[in-house]
Amino acid sequence: MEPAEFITHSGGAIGVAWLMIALPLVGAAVLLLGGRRTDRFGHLLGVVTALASFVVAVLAFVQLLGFAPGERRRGIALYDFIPGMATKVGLLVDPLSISFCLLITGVGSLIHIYSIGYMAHDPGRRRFFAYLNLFVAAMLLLVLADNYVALFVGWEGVGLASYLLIGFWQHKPSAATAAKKAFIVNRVGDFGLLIGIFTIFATFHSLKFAEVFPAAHGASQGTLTAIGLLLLVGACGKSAQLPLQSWLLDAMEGPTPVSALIHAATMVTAGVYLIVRSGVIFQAAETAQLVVTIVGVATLLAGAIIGTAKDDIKKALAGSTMSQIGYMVLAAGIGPAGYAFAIAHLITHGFFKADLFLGAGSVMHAMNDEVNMRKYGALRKAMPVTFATFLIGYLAIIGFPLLSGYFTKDGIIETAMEHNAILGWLAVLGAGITGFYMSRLVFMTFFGAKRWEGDAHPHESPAVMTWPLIILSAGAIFLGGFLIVGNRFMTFLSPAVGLPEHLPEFNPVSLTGLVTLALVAVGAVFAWFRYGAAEVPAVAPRGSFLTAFARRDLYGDALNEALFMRPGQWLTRLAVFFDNRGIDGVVNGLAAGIGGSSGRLRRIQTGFVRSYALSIFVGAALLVGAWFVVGNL
Amino acid sequence: MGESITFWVLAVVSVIAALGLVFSRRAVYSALMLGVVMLSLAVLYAVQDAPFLAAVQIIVYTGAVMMLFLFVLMLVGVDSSDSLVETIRGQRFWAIVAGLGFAALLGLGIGNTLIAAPKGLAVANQNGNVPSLAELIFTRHVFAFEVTSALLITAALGAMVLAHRERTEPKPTQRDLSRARFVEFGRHGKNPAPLPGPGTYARHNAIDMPALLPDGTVSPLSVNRVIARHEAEEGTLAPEVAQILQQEEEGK
Amino acid sequence: MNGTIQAPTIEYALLAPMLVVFGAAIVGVLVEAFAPRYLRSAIHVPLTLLSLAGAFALTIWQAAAKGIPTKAAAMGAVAVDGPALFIWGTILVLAFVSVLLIKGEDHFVAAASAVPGSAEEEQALHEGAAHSEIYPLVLFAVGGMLLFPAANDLLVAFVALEVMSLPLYLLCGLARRRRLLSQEAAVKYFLLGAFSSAFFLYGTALLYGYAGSIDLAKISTAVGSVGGQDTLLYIGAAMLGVGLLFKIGAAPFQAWKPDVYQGAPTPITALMASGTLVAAFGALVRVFWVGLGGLDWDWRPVLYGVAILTMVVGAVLAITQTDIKRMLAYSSIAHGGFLLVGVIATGKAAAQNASALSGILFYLVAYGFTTVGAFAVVTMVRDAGGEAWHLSRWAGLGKRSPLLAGIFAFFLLAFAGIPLTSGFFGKYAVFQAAVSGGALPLVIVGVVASAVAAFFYVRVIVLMFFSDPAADGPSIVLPSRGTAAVVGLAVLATVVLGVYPQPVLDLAHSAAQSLFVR
Amino acid sequence: MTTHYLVLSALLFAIGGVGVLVRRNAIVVFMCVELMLNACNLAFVTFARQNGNLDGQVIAFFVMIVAAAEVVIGLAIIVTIFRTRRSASVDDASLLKY
Amino acid sequence: MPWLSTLIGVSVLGALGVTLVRNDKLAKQFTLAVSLVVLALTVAMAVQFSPNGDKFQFAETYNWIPAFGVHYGVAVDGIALVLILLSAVLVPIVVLASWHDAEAGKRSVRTYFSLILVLEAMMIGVFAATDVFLFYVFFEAMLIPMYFMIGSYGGAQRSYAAVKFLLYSLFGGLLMLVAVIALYSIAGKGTFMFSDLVGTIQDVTTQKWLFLGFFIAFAIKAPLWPFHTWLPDAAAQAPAGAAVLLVGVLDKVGTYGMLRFCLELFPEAAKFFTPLVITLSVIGIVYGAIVAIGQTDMKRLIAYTSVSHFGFIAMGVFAMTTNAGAGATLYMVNHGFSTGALFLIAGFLINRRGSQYIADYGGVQKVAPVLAGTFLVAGLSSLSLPGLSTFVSEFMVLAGTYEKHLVFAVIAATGVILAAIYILWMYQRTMNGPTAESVKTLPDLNAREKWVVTPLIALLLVFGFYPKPLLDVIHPAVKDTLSSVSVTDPAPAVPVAKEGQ
Repeated sequence: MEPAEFITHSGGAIGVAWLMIALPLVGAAVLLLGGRRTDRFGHLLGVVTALASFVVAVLAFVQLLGFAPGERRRGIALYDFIPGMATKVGLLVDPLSISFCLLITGVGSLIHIYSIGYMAHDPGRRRFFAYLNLFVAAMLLLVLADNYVALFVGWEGVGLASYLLIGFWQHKPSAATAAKKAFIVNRVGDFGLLIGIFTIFATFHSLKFAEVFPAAHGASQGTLTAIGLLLLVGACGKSAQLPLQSWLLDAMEGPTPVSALIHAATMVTAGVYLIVRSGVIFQAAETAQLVVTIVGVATLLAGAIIGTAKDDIKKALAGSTMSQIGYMVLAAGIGPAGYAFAIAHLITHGFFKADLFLGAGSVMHAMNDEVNMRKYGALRKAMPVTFATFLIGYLAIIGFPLLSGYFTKDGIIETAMEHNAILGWLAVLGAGITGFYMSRLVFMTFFGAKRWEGDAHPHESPAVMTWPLIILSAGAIFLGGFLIVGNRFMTFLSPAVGLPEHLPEFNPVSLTGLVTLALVAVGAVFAWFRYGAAEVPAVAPRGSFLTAFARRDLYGDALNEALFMRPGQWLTRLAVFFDNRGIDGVVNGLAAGIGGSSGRLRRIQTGFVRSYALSIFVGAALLVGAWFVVGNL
Repeated sequence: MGESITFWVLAVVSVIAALGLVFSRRAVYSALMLGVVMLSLAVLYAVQDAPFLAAVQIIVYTGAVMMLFLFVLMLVGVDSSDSLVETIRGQRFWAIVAGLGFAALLGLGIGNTLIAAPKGLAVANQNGNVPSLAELIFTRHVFAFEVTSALLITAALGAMVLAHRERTEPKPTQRDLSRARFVEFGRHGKNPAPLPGPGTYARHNAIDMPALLPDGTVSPLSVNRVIARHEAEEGTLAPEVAQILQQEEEGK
Repeated sequence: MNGTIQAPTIEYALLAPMLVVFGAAIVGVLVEAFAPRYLRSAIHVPLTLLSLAGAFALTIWQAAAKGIPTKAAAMGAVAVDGPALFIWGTILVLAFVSVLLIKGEDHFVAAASAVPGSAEEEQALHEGAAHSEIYPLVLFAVGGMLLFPAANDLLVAFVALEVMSLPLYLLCGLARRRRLLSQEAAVKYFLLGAFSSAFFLYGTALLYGYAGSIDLAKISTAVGSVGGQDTLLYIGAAMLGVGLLFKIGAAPFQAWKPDVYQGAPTPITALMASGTLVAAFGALVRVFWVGLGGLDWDWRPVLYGVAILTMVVGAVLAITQTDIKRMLAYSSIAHGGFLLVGVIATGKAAAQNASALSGILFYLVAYGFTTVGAFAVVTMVRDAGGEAWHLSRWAGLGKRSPLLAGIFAFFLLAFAGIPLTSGFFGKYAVFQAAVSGGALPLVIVGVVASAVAAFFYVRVIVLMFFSDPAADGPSIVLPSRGTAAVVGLAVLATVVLGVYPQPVLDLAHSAAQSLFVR
Repeated sequence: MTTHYLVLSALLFAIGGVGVLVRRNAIVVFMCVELMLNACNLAFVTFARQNGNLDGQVIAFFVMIVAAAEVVIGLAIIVTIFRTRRSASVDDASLLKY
Repeated sequence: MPWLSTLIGVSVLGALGVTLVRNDKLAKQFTLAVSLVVLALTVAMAVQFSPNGDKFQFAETYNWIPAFGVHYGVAVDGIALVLILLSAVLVPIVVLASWHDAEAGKRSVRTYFSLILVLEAMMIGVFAATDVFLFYVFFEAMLIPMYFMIGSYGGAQRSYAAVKFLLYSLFGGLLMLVAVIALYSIAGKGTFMFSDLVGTIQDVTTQKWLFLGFFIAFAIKAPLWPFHTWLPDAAAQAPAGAAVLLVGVLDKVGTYGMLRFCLELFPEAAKFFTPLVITLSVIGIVYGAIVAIGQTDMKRLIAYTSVSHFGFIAMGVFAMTTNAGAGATLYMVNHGFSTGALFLIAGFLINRRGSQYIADYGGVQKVAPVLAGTFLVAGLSSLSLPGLSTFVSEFMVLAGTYEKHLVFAVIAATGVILAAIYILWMYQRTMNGPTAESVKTLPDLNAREKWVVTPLIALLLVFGFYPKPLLDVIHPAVKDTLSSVSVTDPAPAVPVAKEGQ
């Protein structure tokens, strides 16, 4: 089934959908411009605007549900942004975007609330909330935009917010560097996206979804493939897919709520959104789709492998995020059959990964911002609520039956298996590794012996931090089942992305599912023996070649350094040298040459009158001679 | 035919004289050589139906201008002879190259020109050379002629400016001068009498001989320094004079 | 034919401006002879200024009221035509201005006959003696300048050349300070001037031989008709060219210019750089256009080369100069090159010739005023020993005396041809004529030379404004009224010609429209 | 014959020119210039006969006058500088350069 | 009402007035007042401009020098109008920003502010000129006040930089002069009025030569690679305010000239040289960015970023599509604001610490958060972050170029990545990290400085989200220009059903 028509809309909550964006934006503006005067209530304002936005989203959702499924693509026009290129830009409220809106504003609000506690002692808390609000606004613009330009504005806007938040503790050089790196790597992706947008514009002379998608089939295969691949580059950058993954691990320099909100639940999933949103184009370009799935699988494995070797709790979780988004991308590459699973996994992942990150934050909060898991251990008693919620998140992510991840991830694996067996089995393998590294993480943190250092007095976090954990873990438990069983979500989403030819049926005892569960169990058990039951050394053992490989992020940074940074630095030095000595050298050399020739030539003017007479005499002879020559020509 | 002979003789003479002008060490010789050229040219003018110019050439040029040259030469120092060693690098070489080239260019150019037989001045001179010239000068060229006066006035004025010094105090009389001489004698013991004349003998009657004092020695005061220097250069200086000059030199 | 001579007709009214100047010069000489010393200056200055002003008035009157004559005057010896009248007017104003400068300060030697550094000189200085002969000499020179560009035959041209030059030779040697340099300048100028006039004369001789006449018009007719004697014509024209190009200081005959400009008393330099240049260009254009007009296919390539060489030599050599007057001299050489570009811009059409000629005329006016102004400023920047010639002494002048430095900078910008100064329109007029005359490559060379030339003008501005002043920098003399008037007038001319050149362009146009009488 | 006269005149002119270049005594240099002027005069006189009009002779006459005036000025200048420097060598007057 | 003459006249009279004021402080206030009056008048004029009316509006034409066919002719189309607006906006800001700049070296304060106003008059004149000769006059004369501003009030190497700037530009200008003259004589119309000259040169070879004459001058002015090396020196040595006017407005004359004169007067040549120009532009974009990355001096770095940005503008001009042309024009305006902000804030920073070297800073954000924040916003505008107006123009230029010159646009787009590197790396080295000892006591922006920065950032933001007012004015003018070059935008490969049709 094809996606539904776009319908121009006004009125109701959808009519004021722009408020979703505007509210947090105003919040950010007030907080940034207001300066220290807003310090006192800044965090509250941040939370209120996020919540307000959530309320609008819910109302819009309800209103949307009120329409018949075929009429659920509601566009609202705003204004002429760039006359000639992006005329009459507006917002598009459809099942896909509203799902994102709910996730962003919902999880976002929770994380806002959590941050009140987490950042309580930070002098820059107001600024933090401003940035968070800015992020929420940009992210909402990204998903609500009804055209590629506005999408790109949001796209880069979230990049900016991410930059600001990763570098929030800018006095730490590592944070500043990580922020810059994130931005630049994202820019590489954006470069691809930008070219993709240009190709779309050059092909269709329009950038509006409503105009481009219906006409997409008219374009040549080559063009569509090119567009698809270029959009994929953009998606890779934002969603930390291979080969543009390297920034995500460094991005953990930011405060933990940021990691939860941006680098786990929402922003990094923008790539998935882009692919799903542009599904019409991808479906018309099989090559592009194939590449998408390959990238997804490669990343899900890579992320998982990285996750196995990290001792930094946040980096381990970041690896896991990479991996999970790899699943989503894989699903998004499959087509309508995978879209619903991709988005559903995206949503559930938003919950449980946020839960895990915030839990990790809670742990760090308790451990004086220690992130090395080798210095944790036996925290389950010290922080019971955190432990419990973390455990739920853990079970959800490894796909423990009946928890959210179980439904969504298995859906992806099944679909992949149906689509292409190799991809499917690789996805299964990824699930097994997930079982291992997540178990490792939980065991190292909450089980085993205390390996705390110095004056660590772990304690449970305040309610303002634990309540969001509880709510998120609730989502982690129930959401998956709710969405997947009976293809509820797939049907809901269909007006936006279409339906596959035959609807999948949920089969709790499929072969794939069983194998997956078995592998996960093996991984978890193996982890128990290595990290739960056994003594965890305080310093990481050297480990095998594989461990080193994983620890060093699969040599991603080394590769970047060797391929881009070093040659880049060299090129820069060369260019500067060339500019100073080459181009400027020619100019200055010319000037010096004229000056020098002047210095030499003036010696002709010897001061001897006889020399002057000679020059006149010779000149006269030359003049006569020249006249002869010319005259006789 | 007569013209040819005159021409060839005078051409050779004038070219040699011109070369002499350029290459003689002494300025006076150069001046005399220039005189020779001018006189030769005067004759050539006469040969070419320009008797008036020939006369003017002799009177004005050779008579006045050359005299002026000689006069200034005397003023500047007739004894000074140019060293012909060239000090500017390449000057002489290029001068001669350019000179030869120039001469060749002009000579070839003019020599190759097809020149018809001269029209001659018989018609133009039918009223006589001088009246015809006068007519031209006072009609067609009268303005130039008048303007030339400005030139002459300028010349006179210029000479005045550069050479004439207006006296601003009364001219000293004989009396003042002799008074001054004796005051000088009183103060510094400077001889108030005139210097002794040169020695005049039967064998020598020239100013280049020094006077002898009663004891037969040479009087240093009577030695003409300029001449002595010349003779020293030529090696004809009398030994006793040389000795005295030597002593004087050391005495300083 | 019995020895009676028809009295020549001389159009006194037409020649009046020149006659007034010569007359005043002779009166000046008489004053010199008969007036008591203390009165001389008091008589000379007004006499000189009045005569120049009167001559100017007569010129204007001639041009405005009586119309431009179409026939040569004084039995065909002098051509008082449109260009000549325009040039006369220009020279007279410039000379007037220069005289103001001459009288302004004590630029001249107290006693020329005294050996520098001798007791006599001391005494003369002490008594405040001064050579008032300067004024008649200047008038004679100006008379020559008037006659030179109006000369309708080569004899008059030669005589005028000498009338113009001889007083200048003398005046060059009369600087009050640095008398060695001044005398050296005189001797160099004189020897080279005499040398070059020999070339001029020889050229005249050959042209006379070729055409049988020295009338420019007759030479012009002969160029078309006489056959078989082209060599005479070529050599003659070339040698004549040597004499003329020497006077305007075109390369390779430029060598005298820097030395003479540097050594001469600054007001005389100003007169030479403005008046003489104008006169020499007038004569050059007349000789080449009227006399050798039919030969333009031959002389144009030659002058092409000369113009290029002149522009390049002038611009390049100026870069490393450290003496302000010497630098201005080289700049004057370069400007001579730019003007030559205009000379080359002739064409077959009269309109083209007129536009080229008007361009040259305008340029001459513009450059003349600016250069007089610049030299006037040079006279005002003084050290203990006289004018502060060395450029390093000019450092920081902008702070010490912003007004003066600003004015000088303005003149320099005008030399460089920056828009909204007179120099720009001058250059533009000439280049425009050249481009429409088909001399585009020359204009490109000119443009490059201008850029190089801009460098040394700009360098002086850098020195004056951007460098810190020397600790014992030169003092700025409070200008006399004359000097102040000169500077003021020059600024005014440079501004007005730069912002609203139309009236002067109109004048130049109408002067050029009639072209030369033949 | 005309050609002969002209060649002679050219020769004298060139010799005068070379003289100006190689001699250092200012007076001699000046004499060489005079030689050049004389060469010109010869050409004028020759051309006058060639062309059958007296203009050439008139010019030659003027040249003599001009030359006389020039000599006065020139020698005055030379004498002045000689008195200052005690040297008539033109090479000594080379302070102004470059 | 003769709007344009009034603008020029007010500026000139203001400049004269400033020199007459005896008190420095009063002189500054007077200058500010004059520049604000000019701004108000400009805005009043802009409001009356009708985007779809005549091409040139507010036209005034008087004979100036009939002998040369020169007129005093001024008028504006959309392109000129927005650039005049840019100048009028920047001048008061620069005046305010330079409040104490001239005092640092103990040089004449009044002269400095007078020069600014003179410059303003000429900037307005150069954009408004409809007579090619008048344009040239302003084009060259403009150099002089800037020369003095750099040379008298600049940094340690000021005289070198000033001379280099002047000679470079003068040289280009003189080449242009030759072309101007040749244009006049070849056209043979006896007039320099732009409208009369358009279309007169038919011969393609002639067009090419004349094009080169104009183009090199503009390329030096803009500055386009490889004629750019004067800019880093000039901009680094100039006082910040002068640098803003130099890079923000003066250099725009180059790209403006390309758009107005190179394209319309010599359409065939422009088409012929398009590949060359675009190649140079693209090289400039990438090269400028790479060299910027390697700079150690903040102002030089900003100057090199401008080299890169001017590459974008020139590319947009020569891409010859409506979007690229309009984008390039908008870019000129935006770049003025963006680089203006960068230079001014960098200037504030440099004034505080007394060093231009990046290495001398670190961790400024801690002590001067407002300064750092505004610096970041300015920097982000330089890297064309969406939401800031520079994005719109860069997007339009790239998209417009892509339509016709795919490969060039793609290479040029790498500038987007490089921009992120140079800006963020500079920001990191100066503002982030541990606070350097030497900057610990730096004060944050004061009220005056905030007044300088606020309007710039506000404009960047407003036009970042709502560039329509500018584009509405620019579009018809660019379309007109392109139609006189007789090029049309390529048609889309796949036509789409436009909404509402």
